[in-house]
Amino acid sequence: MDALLQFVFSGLTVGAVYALVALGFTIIYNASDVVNFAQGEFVMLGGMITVFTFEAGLPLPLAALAAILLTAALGVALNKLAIEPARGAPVVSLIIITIGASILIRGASQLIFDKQLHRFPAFSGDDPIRVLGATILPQSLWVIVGAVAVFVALWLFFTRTLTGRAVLATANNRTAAQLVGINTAWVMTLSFGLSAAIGALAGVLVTPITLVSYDVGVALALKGFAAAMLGGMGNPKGALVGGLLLGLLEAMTAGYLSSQYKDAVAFLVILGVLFVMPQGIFGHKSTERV
Amino acid sequence: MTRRMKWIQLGVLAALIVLLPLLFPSGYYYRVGALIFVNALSVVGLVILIGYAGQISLGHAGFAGIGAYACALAPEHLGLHPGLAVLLGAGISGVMALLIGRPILRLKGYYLAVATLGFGILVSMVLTNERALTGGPDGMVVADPGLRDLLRDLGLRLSGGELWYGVSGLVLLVGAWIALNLLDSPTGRAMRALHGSEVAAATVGIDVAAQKLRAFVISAVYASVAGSLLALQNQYVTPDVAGFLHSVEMVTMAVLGGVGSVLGATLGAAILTLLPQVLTVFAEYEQLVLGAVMIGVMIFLPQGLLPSIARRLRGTSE
Amino acid sequence: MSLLEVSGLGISFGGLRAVEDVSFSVSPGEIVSVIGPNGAGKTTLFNMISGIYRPGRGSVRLNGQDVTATAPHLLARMGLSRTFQNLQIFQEMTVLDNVLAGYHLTERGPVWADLLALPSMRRRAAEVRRGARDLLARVRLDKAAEQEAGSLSYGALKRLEIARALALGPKILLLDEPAAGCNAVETEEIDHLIAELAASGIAILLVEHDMKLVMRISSHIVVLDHGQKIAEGDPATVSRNPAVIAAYLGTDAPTEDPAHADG
Amino acid sequence: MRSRTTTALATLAALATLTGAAQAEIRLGASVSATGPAAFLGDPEAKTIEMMVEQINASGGINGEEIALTLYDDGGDPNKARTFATRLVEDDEVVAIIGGSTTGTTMSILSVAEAEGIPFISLAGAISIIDPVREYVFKTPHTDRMACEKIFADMAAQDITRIGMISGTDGFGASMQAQCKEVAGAQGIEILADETYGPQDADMTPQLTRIRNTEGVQAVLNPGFGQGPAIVTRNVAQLGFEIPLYQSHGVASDAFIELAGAEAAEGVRLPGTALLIADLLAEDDPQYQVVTDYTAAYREAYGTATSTFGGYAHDAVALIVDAVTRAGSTDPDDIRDALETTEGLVGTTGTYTFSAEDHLGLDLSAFRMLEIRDGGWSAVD
Repeated sequence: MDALLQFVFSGLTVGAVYALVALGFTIIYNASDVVNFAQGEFVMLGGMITVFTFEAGLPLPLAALAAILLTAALGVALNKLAIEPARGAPVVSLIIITIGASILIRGASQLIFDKQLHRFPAFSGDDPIRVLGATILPQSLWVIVGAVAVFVALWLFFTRTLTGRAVLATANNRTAAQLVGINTAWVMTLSFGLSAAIGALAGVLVTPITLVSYDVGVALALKGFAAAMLGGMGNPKGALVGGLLLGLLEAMTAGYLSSQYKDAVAFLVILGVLFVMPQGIFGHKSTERV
Repeated sequence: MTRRMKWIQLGVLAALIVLLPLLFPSGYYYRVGALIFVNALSVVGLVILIGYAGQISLGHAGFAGIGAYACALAPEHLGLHPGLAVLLGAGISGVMALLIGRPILRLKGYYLAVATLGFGILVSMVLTNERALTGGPDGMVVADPGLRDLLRDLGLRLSGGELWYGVSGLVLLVGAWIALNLLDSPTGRAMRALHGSEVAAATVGIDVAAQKLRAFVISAVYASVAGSLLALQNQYVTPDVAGFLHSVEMVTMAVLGGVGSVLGATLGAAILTLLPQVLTVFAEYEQLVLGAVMIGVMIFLPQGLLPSIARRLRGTSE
Repeated sequence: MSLLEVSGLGISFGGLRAVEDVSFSVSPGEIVSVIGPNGAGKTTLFNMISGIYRPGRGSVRLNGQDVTATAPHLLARMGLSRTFQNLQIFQEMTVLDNVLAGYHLTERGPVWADLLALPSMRRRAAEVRRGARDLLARVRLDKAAEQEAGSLSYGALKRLEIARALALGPKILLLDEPAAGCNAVETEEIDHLIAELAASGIAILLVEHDMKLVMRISSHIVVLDHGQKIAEGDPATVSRNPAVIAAYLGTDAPTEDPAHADG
Repeated sequence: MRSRTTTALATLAALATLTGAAQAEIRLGASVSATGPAAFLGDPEAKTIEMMVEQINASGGINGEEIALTLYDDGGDPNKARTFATRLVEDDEVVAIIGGSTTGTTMSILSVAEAEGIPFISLAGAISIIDPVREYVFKTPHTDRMACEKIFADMAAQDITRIGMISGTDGFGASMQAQCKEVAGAQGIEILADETYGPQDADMTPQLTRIRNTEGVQAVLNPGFGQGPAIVTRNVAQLGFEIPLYQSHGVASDAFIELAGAEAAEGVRLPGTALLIADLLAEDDPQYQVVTDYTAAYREAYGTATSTFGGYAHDAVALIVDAVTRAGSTDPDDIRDALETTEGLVGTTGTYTFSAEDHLGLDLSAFRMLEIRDGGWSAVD
């Protein structure tokens, strides 16, 4: 029993990381129909910038804030320099552009920072919390709470604020949104900034657990992408559920079946879900107008 | 796309393959040339899938992995000649593509991307984890197919580099010929039609699912043969050949050069293969440059290098 | 005996009944028009008949055979062809290739013949190429044959779609607003073309907003409003039907006669 | 199209002459994984090779001739490694090659070196590189098998006979996992649990929970490198294991203690080289001089501590310098012959004595059992 609980804790921790990445995917996808494969690099940057500003003497909260703001600015720049000029390009081109951006950011980080692994101290120490024979680190709680908080904030943003609804309207129909006076360029800028900030926040939260180096972004982007697709791309609820589900699935497979094939099981389940629900769990069906 | 255009393209390709060695200062250039041809071969396969039929795959390296490991495993365990192992690998890849393609190809856009990605990762995971069979991440040795000895007995003395330059070039030519045949054929038209509009394609009697599947299977065979050729000339194979990064590299080559064009695909393969060789002095900047090139080409030459250039040369008459 | 028989056809989208209990039939050589205000469900009806939407209720019979919810490419084999209100052109192919794609069922063969460019494939391709050029001449696009389809004008694309639909050699042709966006001369050409096709024995099912065209060429008219059939009959009968007049007046700018309400 | 390709080739050719332009006498080639997933290994290796060549040239070269180094970064990709090996041999015309940070890249370089008759010193761990012996191939790192043997010997000394293993699925971890399983029986060690994790995994508590719940496990062994072992170490602490944790030589660097956290890493044992405990070595230790010189020079040049892997590259360069000096020739075959007769060369990893039957030339004594105490290294034996 305590083993099951331990697996759940592990799954939730890892799943929350995936969910944070997936939420970042969701925002940009909603605003622009672009799946941003550089999302993992935002997470990496959040961790790396915090590490280096922290080591330069900034207090941790300030270092984290600096990392989030800088990454958000980079997100905006990415949109202005690479996404907006390619408006209307086919999916393949957009995939290549964002993968190119991810390679570019990685290459630059490797030069600006270094190729070593880094971490900074956990926010609330490393003493594990015991629950019914299982243990969880305080930092894991930070990550889980962070993921849920970001989800709630996004949900409120999309449903309760005018700007949020403008983003959703843009997602539904760009031309119509423009016609009713929504500044879709501003919506795009906002989305990239927000998404990068969320990615950086994820990086700040998870670095004490997973460590960070210039090349951690790819794996995170892949898992986050998979989680977002599992839940249904474009839906914050899908991102949260998809992320947690993926994390739990991996932990349960590692715990009960085989740690060797835990990633395989995760991808098999994703394939299975997509066969039954081609739009993911919470994705909505779109009918082609002819 | 007339038949004349087909022969012009093939002629250009053949001339390049035959004449370039005249400029080679050392044997190393044969190796680079052979790599370009092998990469171009798998990219030509993607031209059929992405360029003709408009379907994306982020997992085609999985098929390259199947082809590569077929050449490593079949001679050892089945006693098959490495040359025949290429065919076996192609067959397995084709059947595999047929089986997974049917459900996967119902998906569209990013959903198709993630499903193919999953397939590729599954293949590389099996190759990495089944250590007893595949040697795990360290990889395994591939037997020499004995082609060099055979040619020597026939009186043709070639270095390893020259031999594989020739073989890869020849296979690429055949691959390009087939892809160009397809372009101007009923099947090719059906693929391009469904790329343009699936609904309209269906209403003129095109079995959209079946045509997508054809494109998927054909491109899988291309990737598989390319993987086999790579394994045979490297005489060594690791799971990297099936990795996600290799899949991305293949798609990038295709899109960079011009995803609808066979010659463009070859150009894309050449650029991406040459890039790390040209940048060795600035190896630290390689990723930076690669990323910038990918973004730049997609923004400024959205059709890919070759078609965009061709269009510019023809002028704005259209 | 009628070629196409639609009975009790209906479909709902998210609880909204888009089309409800529509029945009619089309015989060879006959031109049947479906008219009605915008949003009446005409295109939805077409999409159900041509297998793009799965009908919620009712049945479609083609040549006496039940083809309800049959995939479009199978319907094509049975001789059903169509055009689209929002153009569905293969933009990046040449004009000729667009029509050749329409010949898919005639020119297709074993895949290896295509891959290896076997003589059998080249023979098949050469045969349909002649037919395709004839068809293009018929819609006056023969000079544009080698152009990329995306570069054509709207009216030309409309004609190209008809040519592509004809390449199939259909027994029944569904035309969704073929004259929309065409000028008077082009409309007249389409008018002649449709009449010609019908005369050659093809059954025509037409959705069109140009009421003059509809009244002139239709042998039978079905009127839809809010997804329901509100009237049916020959042009003269329908144009006098009070329900039809009300439907048009209720939605559109006041027109004295539905026959002049185009658009 | 043709002119473009020609331009590209001309650029290539120009660059090739540029790199070889020094016209020095001893052309040394290297291909290591300075970037990519194995950068952890290749980065200190590349830095070490560059630093040493500079040092040697500054002090007058070998037999009065300067070394011209051509160093390529294969990014851990075996395919690229083979291309660079071909380039080194055919285009740069080097007389010896150092490199192959991973087993995969080593195997790719190896077949080129063998075919062309160029001596090659590998920096990778697998035993298959030198067993069976290949004419032109040598290596400096201990084999993974030796690491396993060292660890198991230490376990046996503490009456530990039943263990759980958790290995990374990267090349390093998987290779060592396999080697350890092979030799365990012979040393009286029983592996009761055998778990793995992916190189980028964030949490290994499920696997460790399985090990903890396996009846009779007396110790945990974690072959791997990169962030995995640091996370495993922290997870072990989190789960409150009361049995000892052994790591591999893959994490033998100061950075590991920092990443795992001194508290969690306390008491972790691993086989390492003299390099890690340079300041603890007695002055009469045979390795004292070479180890302190190298660590000091590296720190001065790059401002960071080196690692065991940098030490492998150091020894490889030292071996070649020694061989060329003794051979008095820059002919690849002469260098090879001289390499094979290396005797008692003291490196950072151990003392090398090659022979026609042994192209590794280290014995188990080259490994020292280290334990992390109070956030630093200390020698157990």
